[in-house]
Amino acid sequence: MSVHVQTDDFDLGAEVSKLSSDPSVGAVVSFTGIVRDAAQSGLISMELECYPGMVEQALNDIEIKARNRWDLKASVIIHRIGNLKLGEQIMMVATASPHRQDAFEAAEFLMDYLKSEAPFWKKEHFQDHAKWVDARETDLQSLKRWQD
Amino acid sequence: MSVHVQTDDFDLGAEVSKLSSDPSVGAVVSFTGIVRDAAQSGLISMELECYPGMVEQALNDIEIKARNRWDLKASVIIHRIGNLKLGEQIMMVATASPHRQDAFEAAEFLMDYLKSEAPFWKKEHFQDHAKWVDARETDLQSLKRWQD
Amino acid sequence: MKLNVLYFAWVRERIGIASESVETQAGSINELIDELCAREERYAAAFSDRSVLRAAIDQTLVPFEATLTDATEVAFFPPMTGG
Amino acid sequence: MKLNVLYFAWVRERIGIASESVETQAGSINELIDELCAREERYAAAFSDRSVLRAAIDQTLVPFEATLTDATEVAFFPPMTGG
Repeated sequence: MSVHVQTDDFDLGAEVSKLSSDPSVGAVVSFTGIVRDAAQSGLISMELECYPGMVEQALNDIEIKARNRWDLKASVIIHRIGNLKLGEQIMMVATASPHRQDAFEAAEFLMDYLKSEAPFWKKEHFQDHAKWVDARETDLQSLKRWQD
Repeated sequence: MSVHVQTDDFDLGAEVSKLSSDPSVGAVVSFTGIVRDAAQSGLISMELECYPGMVEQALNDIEIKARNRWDLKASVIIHRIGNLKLGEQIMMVATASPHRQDAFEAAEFLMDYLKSEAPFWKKEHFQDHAKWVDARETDLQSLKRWQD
Repeated sequence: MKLNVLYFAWVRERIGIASESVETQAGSINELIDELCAREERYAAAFSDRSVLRAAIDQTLVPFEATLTDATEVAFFPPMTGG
Repeated sequence: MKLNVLYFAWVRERIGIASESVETQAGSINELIDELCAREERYAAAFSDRSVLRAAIDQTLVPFEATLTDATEVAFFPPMTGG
């Protein structure tokens, strides 16, 4: 179990390798978030801001919740901050379990909590303007499915 | 979209990088299957056999089904055959989409179909005996959720 | 009709060969299995419980009732365990 | 009571500073916002719609009714958009 908030890029393959050292691990699921330009709107970069004192604790809490709920042998959350260009990796989560269903569900759970409860904010930079990304109602909906 | 059946190992990080070249891709989900010894039963290696003429077509069909159902910009399935030691990577799938929910669901769908419809068979090798892995009823259950 | 018949995993091990050419008049997968079982004990052993077997005609999964018309390749194997 | 008050994202941009020390007798987050809004237009602008804001006391998310007893750090920010 580890969480990292950093400006540096990360190596997905190396992180997943680290998670599979336990001989009972048969399944690793990873999610990678990438700076995208979905609407072909000329996005140049994405600025990632966090609340430094709060963010590690928030990510640790989310990871502990996942670990209490699924059979995880290892997991990792890495989230970058700073100015990231189109196509750069923003963040990753990965979950390792003996069972693929546990690995999948825990990864989705981590992402849903991270989207709505970890103190990060995104600002999109275009050629001639910049815009804070709005939180999405669908992300809150997604979170609710774990709370029944 | 690509499928590969090979004896060689693969590089998860490199495969995921390839999938994210489209600027609208914001989410990549990967699953990696690893030779595991869940029951601490002294497993040494896993032998992977396939039906060579059928397997590529079966994997292609599964990938097309996923692409018809979710907004995927790219995907890859790599499955190894031959004799793999404890801890080695067996296979991976990865899905790239503008939306994380599409990437997650498509990856789970690919895995469920691959488990039950792609012609691979696993044989576990121990110190003094070997045993073909039985298909699991839960894998069939998992597949059914996509068929309503 | 001449068929190329393939065996995989423990079906292959029990029958002792990976493939063979079979001259048959069987109309369906089930009839082909009946013919094979009548040949030798090792076939009867491999096919003793059809519920734990799967079959493909020309590389497409089929039920055991499927007819063999125009078939050139038939394969028998246990349920898949990939992934 | 002396509080360290932090602002993030567009809240920080509208108020124009990332943090400040605030001397206050406010009993709750809501009362603290009332005090800040009474100070200057830029605060009133930042806090004009409380439904689009979140608050944390000592690095834990809280509702705006939360009391400030024993608080040392209060943060205001828009809904999170990580991931």
